[in-house]
Amino acid sequence: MKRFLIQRLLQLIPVLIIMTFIVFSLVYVAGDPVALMLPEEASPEDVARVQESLGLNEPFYVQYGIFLTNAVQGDFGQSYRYNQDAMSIVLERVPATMELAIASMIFATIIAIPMGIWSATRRNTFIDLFITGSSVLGKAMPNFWLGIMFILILAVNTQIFPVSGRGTFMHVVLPAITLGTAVAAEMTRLTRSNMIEILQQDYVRTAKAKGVSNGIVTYKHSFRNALIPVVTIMALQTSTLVGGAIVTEQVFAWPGIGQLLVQAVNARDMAIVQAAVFLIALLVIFINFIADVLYRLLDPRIKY
Amino acid sequence: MKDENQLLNVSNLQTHFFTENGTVPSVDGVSFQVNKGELVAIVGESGSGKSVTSLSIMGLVEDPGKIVGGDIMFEDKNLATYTNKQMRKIRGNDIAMIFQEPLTSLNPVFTIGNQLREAILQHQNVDKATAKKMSIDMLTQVGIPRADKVYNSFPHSLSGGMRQRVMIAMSLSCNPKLLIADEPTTALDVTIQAQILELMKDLVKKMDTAIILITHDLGVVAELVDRVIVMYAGQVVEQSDVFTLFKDPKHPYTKGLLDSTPKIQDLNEELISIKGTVPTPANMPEGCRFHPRCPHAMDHCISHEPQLETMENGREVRCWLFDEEVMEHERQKSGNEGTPQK
Amino acid sequence: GGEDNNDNEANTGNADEGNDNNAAEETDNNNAENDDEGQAEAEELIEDSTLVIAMGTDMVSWDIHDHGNTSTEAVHVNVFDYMFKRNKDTMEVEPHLVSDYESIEDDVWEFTIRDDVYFHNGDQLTAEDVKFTFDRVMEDDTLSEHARFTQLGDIEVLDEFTVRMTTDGPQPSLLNRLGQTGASILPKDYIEENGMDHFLDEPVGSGPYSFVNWARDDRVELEKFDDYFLGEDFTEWEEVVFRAIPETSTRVGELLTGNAHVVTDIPPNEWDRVDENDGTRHINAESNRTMLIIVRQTEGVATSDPRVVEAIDLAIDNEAITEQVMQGSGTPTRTRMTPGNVGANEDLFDTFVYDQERARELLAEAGYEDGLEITMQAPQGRYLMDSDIAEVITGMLSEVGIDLNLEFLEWSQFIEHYQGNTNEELMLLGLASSLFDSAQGLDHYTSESPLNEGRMDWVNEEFDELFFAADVNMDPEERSQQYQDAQEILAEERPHIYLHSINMNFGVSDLVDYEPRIDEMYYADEITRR
Amino acid sequence: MSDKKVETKEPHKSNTQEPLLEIRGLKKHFDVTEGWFKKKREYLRAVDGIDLKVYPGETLGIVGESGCGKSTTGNLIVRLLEATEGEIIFEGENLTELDGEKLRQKRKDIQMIFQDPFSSLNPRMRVFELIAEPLRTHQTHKGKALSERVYELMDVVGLSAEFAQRFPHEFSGGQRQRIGIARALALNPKLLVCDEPVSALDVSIQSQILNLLKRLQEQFNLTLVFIAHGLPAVKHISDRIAVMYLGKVVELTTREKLFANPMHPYTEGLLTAVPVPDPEVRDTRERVVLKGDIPSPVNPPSGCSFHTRCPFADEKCKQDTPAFEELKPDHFVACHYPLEGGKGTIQRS
Amino acid sequence: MSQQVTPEPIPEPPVEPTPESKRRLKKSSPITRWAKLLLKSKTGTVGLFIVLVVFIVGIFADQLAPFGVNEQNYANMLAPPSWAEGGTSEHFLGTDNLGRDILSRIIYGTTISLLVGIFSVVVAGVLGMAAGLFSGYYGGWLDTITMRLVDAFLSIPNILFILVILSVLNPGILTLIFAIGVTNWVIYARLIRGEVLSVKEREYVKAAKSIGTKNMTIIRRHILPNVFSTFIVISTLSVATTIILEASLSFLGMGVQPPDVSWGYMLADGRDYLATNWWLATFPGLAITITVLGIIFLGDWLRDVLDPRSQGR
Ligand SMILES: Nc1ncnc2c1ncn2[C@@H]1O[C@H](COP(=O)(O)OP(=O)(O)OP(=O)(O)O)[C@@H](O)[C@H]1O
Ligand SMILES: Nc1ncnc2c1ncn2[C@@H]1O[C@H](COP(=O)(O)OP(=O)(O)OP(=O)(O)O)[C@@H](O)[C@H]1O
Ligand SMILES: [Mg+2]
Ligand SMILES: [Mg+2]
Repeated sequence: MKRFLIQRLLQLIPVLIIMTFIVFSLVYVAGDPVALMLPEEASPEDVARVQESLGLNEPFYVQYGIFLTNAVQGDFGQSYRYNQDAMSIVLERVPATMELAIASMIFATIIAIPMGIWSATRRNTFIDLFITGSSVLGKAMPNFWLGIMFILILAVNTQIFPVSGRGTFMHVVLPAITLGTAVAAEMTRLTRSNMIEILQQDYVRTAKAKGVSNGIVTYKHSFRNALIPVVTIMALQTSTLVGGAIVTEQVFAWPGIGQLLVQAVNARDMAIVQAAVFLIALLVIFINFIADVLYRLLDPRIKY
Repeated sequence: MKDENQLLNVSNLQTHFFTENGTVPSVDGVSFQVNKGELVAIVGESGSGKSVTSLSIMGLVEDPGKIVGGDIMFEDKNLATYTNKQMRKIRGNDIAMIFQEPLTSLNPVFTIGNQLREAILQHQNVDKATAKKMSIDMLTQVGIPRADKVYNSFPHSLSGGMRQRVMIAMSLSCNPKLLIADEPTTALDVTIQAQILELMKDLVKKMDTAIILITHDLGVVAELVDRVIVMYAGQVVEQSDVFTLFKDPKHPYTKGLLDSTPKIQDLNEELISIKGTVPTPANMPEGCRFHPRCPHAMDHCISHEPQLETMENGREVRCWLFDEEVMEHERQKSGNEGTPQK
Repeated sequence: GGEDNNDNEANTGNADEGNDNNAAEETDNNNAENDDEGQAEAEELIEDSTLVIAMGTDMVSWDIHDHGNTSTEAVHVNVFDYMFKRNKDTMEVEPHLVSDYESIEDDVWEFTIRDDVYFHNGDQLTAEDVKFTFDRVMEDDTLSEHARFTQLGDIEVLDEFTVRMTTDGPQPSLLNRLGQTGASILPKDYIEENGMDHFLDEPVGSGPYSFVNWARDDRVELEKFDDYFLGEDFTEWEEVVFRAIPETSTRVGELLTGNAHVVTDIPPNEWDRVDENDGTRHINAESNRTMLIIVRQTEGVATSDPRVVEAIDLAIDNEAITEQVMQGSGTPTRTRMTPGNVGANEDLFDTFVYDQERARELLAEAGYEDGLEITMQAPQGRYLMDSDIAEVITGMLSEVGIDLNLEFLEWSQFIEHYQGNTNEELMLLGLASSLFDSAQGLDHYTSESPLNEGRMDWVNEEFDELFFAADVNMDPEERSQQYQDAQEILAEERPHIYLHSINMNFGVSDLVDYEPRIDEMYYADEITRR
Repeated sequence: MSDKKVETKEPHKSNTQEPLLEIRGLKKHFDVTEGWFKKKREYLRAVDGIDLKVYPGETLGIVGESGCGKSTTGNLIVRLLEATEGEIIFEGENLTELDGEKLRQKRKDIQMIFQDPFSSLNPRMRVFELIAEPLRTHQTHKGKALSERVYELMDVVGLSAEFAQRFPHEFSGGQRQRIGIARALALNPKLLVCDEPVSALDVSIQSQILNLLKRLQEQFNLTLVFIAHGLPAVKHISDRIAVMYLGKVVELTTREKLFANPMHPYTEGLLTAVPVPDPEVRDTRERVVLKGDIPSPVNPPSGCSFHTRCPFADEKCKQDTPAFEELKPDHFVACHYPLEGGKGTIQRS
Repeated sequence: MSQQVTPEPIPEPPVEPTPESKRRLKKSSPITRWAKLLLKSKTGTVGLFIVLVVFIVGIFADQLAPFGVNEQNYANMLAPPSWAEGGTSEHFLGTDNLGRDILSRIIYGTTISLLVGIFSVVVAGVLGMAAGLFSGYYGGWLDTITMRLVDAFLSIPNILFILVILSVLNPGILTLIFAIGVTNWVIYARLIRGEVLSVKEREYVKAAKSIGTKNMTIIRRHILPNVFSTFIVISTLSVATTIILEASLSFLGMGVQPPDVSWGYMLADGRDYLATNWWLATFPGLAITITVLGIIFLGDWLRDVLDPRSQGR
C-alpha cells in the first residue's frame, strides 16, 4: 500500500509537468497581460517596464523555468486582477467547488445506481425503456439550460429552493442536481450495461444454481462486480464534472473555482488560471487515486 | 412405467431460444432417465445441446430461452412446470451443478467461505458457525489442504484445480440427490483432470449421489460412467451402457466419434474423421439430422426423421439402419437400381 | 491636457448604469396583492435592517488606486469618504470631508479637513492621510489610477487639518477629480503599520459602513459604522450586502423571491416580469454612458471619406434602436456629453439624423454605388444589448448598400485591439465620463491625444483650439460654451458616430425607495425604507 | 480397421544428418515487476534453458502442462518473441542475432500455424487476401501467378476455389484452420511450427486436420515442431517427443520409447493421466495420479522443479538440479532417479 | 449390404460448404445486414431517421429556410410561434428579440452545429487515432510519452482547456473546431490505444508478423480496420457531446460568433428570455436534444452492429 502510494505520487510528477507546460505555452501564446493591466494611455516605456518587472521579456524556456521553480515552492505568482497571491485566491474557492462536486456525485450515485440495476434486471420492459430514455435525455440537455429551468420552476415560481448562492443545504440542491444530471445519466447507462454483462457471468449462474434468492443474486453477486468498472469510469468523469461546474457555478452564482476561472481567463489573469488548472488537475488526479484505492478494495484480485 | 429406482426422467424435452434471428430449437425432444446413485454421461460435439439440457433441468435457461415442451420428472415433481421460486428450493439442495469453467464460475470478489456457506445457509437450518464448520469439512473432503485457510481466501489465489474442487465441494455441500457436472474438467490439465475425476468417483461412492456428466471427451466417459447418452443436434441419438457402447456403437455418429478420438495405445493409424460440421440449430437438415455427414445415408434418411428406438438390453438408437422395414426397402431399391447410396 | 480623459472608459466594470433622477421613471404596482413568500423574505431582511444589492459582477479589489472599475467604486463609496462628493440630484460636487476650501491662485488650492472624522479603526482622519493618499497614487506608477492624478502636483500639510495643493497648471475640474475614483482617503497609520496587503484583506475607511467580509464572486458584507461623522442616523441599514450574480435570470430570480432589494442590469425583456411581480418594480434611469462607434479616418481607409462616415450615420435609425430594440432604455444623441456633465451641449441630445436616401446618395458620390465592405468590431455582453445593437446596425447598413462584417470579440481581445490601435474601420464602444466634465469626455478628439492618434486619426484645428482654451479656463460660463462649440464640430465631423446614451435598469423591491444616481454609485444610505 | 497404415519413418537421423534447427540454452524471462520501483525485480521464467535439435523431415512434438512454456518456445523459434538468452540456429545461422530485412527474408523458411483458428485470421480480410498476404509480403508472386498460387494452395489444403472471396467468419473451425495452414505453406517453408493447432477444435475436426498435416508433411517434406498438451494428438504425428515441465525439457526421446518406457516420473504421470476411451481397461489400468498443483514459474522450486509433485523425490531432488542427459541411446532425461522399465521401479544411481 | 455397418475410412476433403456458410454467403453484403439489424432496433431506426433529417436540413438550409438568417424585423419582435397565442402566421416558431425568424435560424444553425460537431470530431479523431495506433502498437517510450500527455490532458476539464485556447485565438468556427479537436483527441488516443493493445495480441497479428509483414503494413491492414469500429462508435457519440459542448461555450460567451448562428448560440442567447419569451431558447434546445438523442441512438446501434460479440445475440 505504501509503495503503491509512493508510486502514484511519483507518476504524478510527469503529468503535472506536462500539464503546466501545456497551460504555460497557451498563456505564453496568449500574449501579454500587460495591455489589460495598464491604463490605455500607458506609454511603450511603461509597458516595457512592467513587462520586465514581471519577467515577461525573457525567452519562453526561461519564463517556464522560473515558473516551474516557483510553482514547486507553491508560488504561482500574483493575480494581475486582484494583486494577491494567486494560489491563495484559488484555494479560497476550493471548498465551494468540492461541496458542489461531492453533492452532485452523491446525487448522481443515489439516482443512477438503483436505476441502472432496475433497468438491467428488467431488461426490455417498459421500465427499462423509460430509464434508458431518460438517461439519454439527461445527457442531451445542456446543463446551463437545465439550471435556469430549475431556477425558474423550483426557485422562483414555487420557491422551494433558494435561487442562488452558497450557504445552507437547500442552496446546494439545485446546483447539485443540475451538475449531477449528466453524470447520473452516464452512470445509469454504465451501471445498466455492466449489470447486464455481469448477470451473464458464470458465477452469477453458479449463485443461482445454489438456489439463493434473486435479491442475493442481484445485490450481492452482481452489483459489487458491476460497481468496479463504474467506480473507475466515474473517476474519469470528475474532470467532466469540474468542467460542468464551470457552467453551473455561473448559473447559480456559486462562488467556486469555475466562476473564478472563467473570469480569470477573460481577464487574462494567467497566474490564477495556472494555479486553478493546477489545483483542478491535482483534484482530478486525487479523485482518480481514491477511485483506484476503492477499486482495489472492491476487487480482491488486485494486490498492492 | 415408474421405476422405484428412478430419480430423474426427462421426456421429450424441448428448449427453444427465441432469438432475433428466429427460433433456435437447441434441445428438440430429448428423453432419458437417471437412476439413483447412477453415473450417466451425456456426450456429443460442441453445440449439440448438452448444456442447454442440463440448464433446463436446473430451471436456469435464460431469456430468450424457454422450455416449450416435455416433462422433467424429478422424483415425483415435474420441474418443467416449476416457477423460479419453487426451483430455488430444488437448486443447490436436491440438484446441484458444476460448471465448465472453474476460473469464472466463482465470484471473484467474495471469499471461498462466503460462497460455500451461502448454499448451506440457504437450504439448511443452521447458524453461521455451523455452516462454516460444514464448509471447511467439505473442503477437506474434496482434498484441499489447509482448508480453514482456503476458506478465507479469494478465488484468484487458488489454482484451477483447487477452484474446481471448491466448486465440487459447493455442489455437494447440501448432499444433493443429483449432481450435474457440465464439462467439469475441460479447462484443466490432464494431470489435474485425473485428480478431479478420481475425486468425483470417490465422493459419489461415499454419498450415493447420481451424476450426470456432460462432456465430449470419450476418454473421460470411458473412465468414469455407467451409462452414456449420445446427443447430436439437439436430440439423443444413442443411449447405452458404457461397455456396450464402446464395444459396439450402433449409430454412425457414435461410431465416427469413437473412431476420430486419437487413442494413445495405437500408433500410426490414419485417424478417421467425420466429414463436415455439426449443423447449427437454425439450419437443421430435413430428415435425419446426421444424414449430410453420414457415410451410410440413404434416400430414406434425407426425407424421414428417425425415432429413438429401443433395442436389446435397454439400448436406444435413432437411426434408420436399424429399422428392418426401411432397410428391406432400401435393399430392394439397390437391387433394382444398383449400389445403394453411400 | 491629455491627462484625465480615460476615466471610466472602455475598461470600466460592467456595463451601463447611470442616473438622472428627473429621467428616472418608476413603475409601481401597489394595487396587486402581495406575493407572500417573496415578500416575507424581503420583509425579514428589512426588519434585520439588512439591505441586499445584487450586481452582475463582483468588485475586484479594495485598492482604491488600482481597480479602474465602476462597479468596484460603487461599493467603495460606502466604506471610504472623499473630500468632495457629488450631489445626488444635481451631480455637482459638494464638500464632504472638507469644511472649507479656497483657490488661492489658479493652480494653488487650500483645503481644510473636518476635525470630526474618524476611521473605522478609531484613528482620526487628518491632513497627513490626505497627503499620504495622493502621494501614493502619484508616486507609484504601476497603479492604474496613477496617470489620472499626476497633475495634482505638490501637496503640503499646513497643519493637522489643512493641506495645500499646487497643481500642474490651472485645473478647472480639480474638485470633480477629488470626488472621483481614487480620491477617497486612506488611513495612513493603519497602512504603514500593517502593510498594504493587510489593508487589502481588511480595509479600513472612514465611510458610513465598515468592512466585514468579502467572499470573492459571492458577496461583500458591510456593517454600519456607528461613529460616522454625519451621525448615527445617516443610514438606516445595520448591514449591507453586495452580491455578485452574473446570470441575469438568476439575478432577477433573487429579486422576485425577495432575497435582494436592488438588482442591477435588468434587460428589457425582464421588465414586465419585474413589474408584474407583486412587491417589485423596475426602474429605468439615465446614465452618462454613451454608445458610439469609433470611426477610423486614417488616410486610405474607406471611412476617411467624410461622405462615407456621414452616410453611415444617416443609415442608422437611432430611434429604432432605442425604442424597438432597447425598449426605450436609451436616448438617441449626437454628443457623448449627456446632460448633467459640465459643458454638455443639450441641443445635441435627444436628436439624431436618419435619412437612407441621402446616405445612398453620399455613398454614390463617394464612389461606392456598387456597395462598400467594411468591418466593425464589437464587444459582446459588455453593454446593454451590445451584440443586438451591433447586429441591428449591420442590418441597417446593408439597406443602404454597406456590407458590414461584424467581428465580435471577447473583451480582453477587444480591449487589446482598442489599445493596440488595431481597430478596423468601425468599432462599437460605450463610454462614460466619471469626472462629469467635458475635459475628460472631449479629450479623445484632440490631435495630441493618444486616444485619437493611430486610432481615429481625426484632426481638426478649430476643435483643438476650443478644447485647449477651455481646459485651463477658470471661468465656468465661458468654458462651458467652448466645450459646447467643440461638440458641434464633433457632431458634424464624426470621429465618433454617437448612437445613444444608455439607460440603467434596476429591479427594486417595493419595500425600499431608490433613485439611481447618474454616476452609477450605489450609496446604501440613499436607499431608504418605504 | 483401416489397413492404410502410414509408414513409420526411420528413426531420427541424429548421427547422420545436420539438424535443421538447433536450440541451445534458450531462455525467456518475462519481467513481472509492477511499477517503476521495486526492491527486487521478479521474472517469470517461461522458458528456462532448453536444448533441442530438430532434423530435416522429422516431426518433433512438444508436450507438457499448460503454462510450461511450450508456446513461448514456439514463439521464440519464429522470432515473435526475443530470447532472453540462448541461441536458435537455423540452417547454421543464429536467428536471435538476425534483424531487419535479413530476418524478414528468413521468415519465409519458418512458418507457424496458430492454436485458435478463430483469432488467427483477420476477420476483415477475405480468404484470397489472407492466403495471398505472405506471397505479397515477400513479392514472390504477382498478378496471375499470384492467384494461381493461391488457388493451388487452397486445393492443397482441401478448400474449394469458390471460397476465395469469403470472410473467415463464414467458415467452420476446421475450415479456418485449413486457411491458416494454406497461409503457412504459401512460402514453401522448411520448418513449420504448429502451436496447438487442433486443441480449439472438435474431436471429429481434429482428426481431419491431423491427417491433413501428416499428408502435407510427406508431400512437401516439411519439418514440423508440433506443440500440444494433449498427448494422443502428438503421438499420432510426432517422431520424437520432448516433454516440458516448468520451462525446461525433462525428457526427450522417440515416441515409441516415450510411450513404452517413460523415464521421467512426470512423463509417466502425464501418460497415465490421459483418459483412455475404453471402459474395459478403466479398472485395471495403472495410473500415477500426481498430487499437488503446478508450481509458479515466478518462484520455481529449487533443485528439480518437479520435486514438489514427484512421488519419488528426496532431499537430493530438492537441492540439486538434475542434468539433462542422454541416459539411454536417443533418450534424454533430466532426473536423479529415472524410471526403469516404465513400471515405477526406481533406478538408484 | 449387411445391416452391420462397417466403419469405412471417410474420404478426405475438399470440404463442402456447410449449410450455414452457404446461407451466410447469400447475405454477406454488409449493407443488407446492417439494414436488417437497423430495422430490428427501433431506437436505431429512430436515430438514423433523425440524423438523416438533420443532415438534409443542414445541407439544404438555404433552400429550406423561409427567411434569411439575419433578416431582422423590428415591427415583429419577440412574436410567439404562429400556433401559439398572439403568434403571426409567417413565423412558425416565432421571432427573436430582433424580429428574426426562429425557424430559419434553427435551419441555418443546423449547418454550423453540424460543421462544428463533425469537423472537430474529425480533427480529434485523426490526431487521436494516429496517437493511439502508434503508441499502442510500438509501445515503449513513445507510448509512455503519449500516455503521460493523455493523462495531463485528461486531468484538465476539456471545457476549460477550450476556453483558454479560445481566449488566446480569435474566436470563430475554425478556432472552435481546432480548440475542440486538439483537446478531445486524448479520448480517442486512449480508447484506440487500449483497443490496439488487445488487437495486437490477437493471433492474426502475430501471424502477419511471422510471415515477415512490415510494421506499417500490419498497422494499416490488420490493426486499423479492426479498431475502426471502436473509432466510429466513439466519434458518433462525440458529435453529440460536441454539440452540447458548443452550447456551453456559447453560454460562456466563447462559442460561435454572430453573424454565424448555431443552436448552442441561440440557446445561450435566448436563455435570458426563458421566463418571458420561452420560444427563443426552447426550440433550439429541442433541436439540440432531439439531434443528440438521435445520434446517441445511432451510436448505440452502431456499437451493437460493429461489436462482433453482439452479432449473435
Ligand atoms: N442464449 C442462447 N441464445 C440462442 N441460442 C443459444 C443460446 N444458448 C445456447 N444456444 C444454442 O443452443 C445450442 C446448444 O448449445 P449448448 O450450449 O447446449 O451446446 P453444448 O452441447 O453444451 O456445447 P459445448 O460442448 O460447446 O458446451 C447451440 O447451437 C447454441 O448456439
Ligand atoms: N507476454 C507474457 N508476459 C508475461 N508472462 C507470459 C507472457 N507470455 C507467456 N507468459 C507466461 O509464461 C508461461 C509460459 O507460457 P506459454 O504460453 O509458453 O505456456 P504454454 O505451455 O504454451 O501453455 P498453454 O498450454 O496453456 O498454451 C506462463 O506462465 C505464461 O503465463
Ligand atoms: Mg456446453
Ligand atoms: Mg500455449
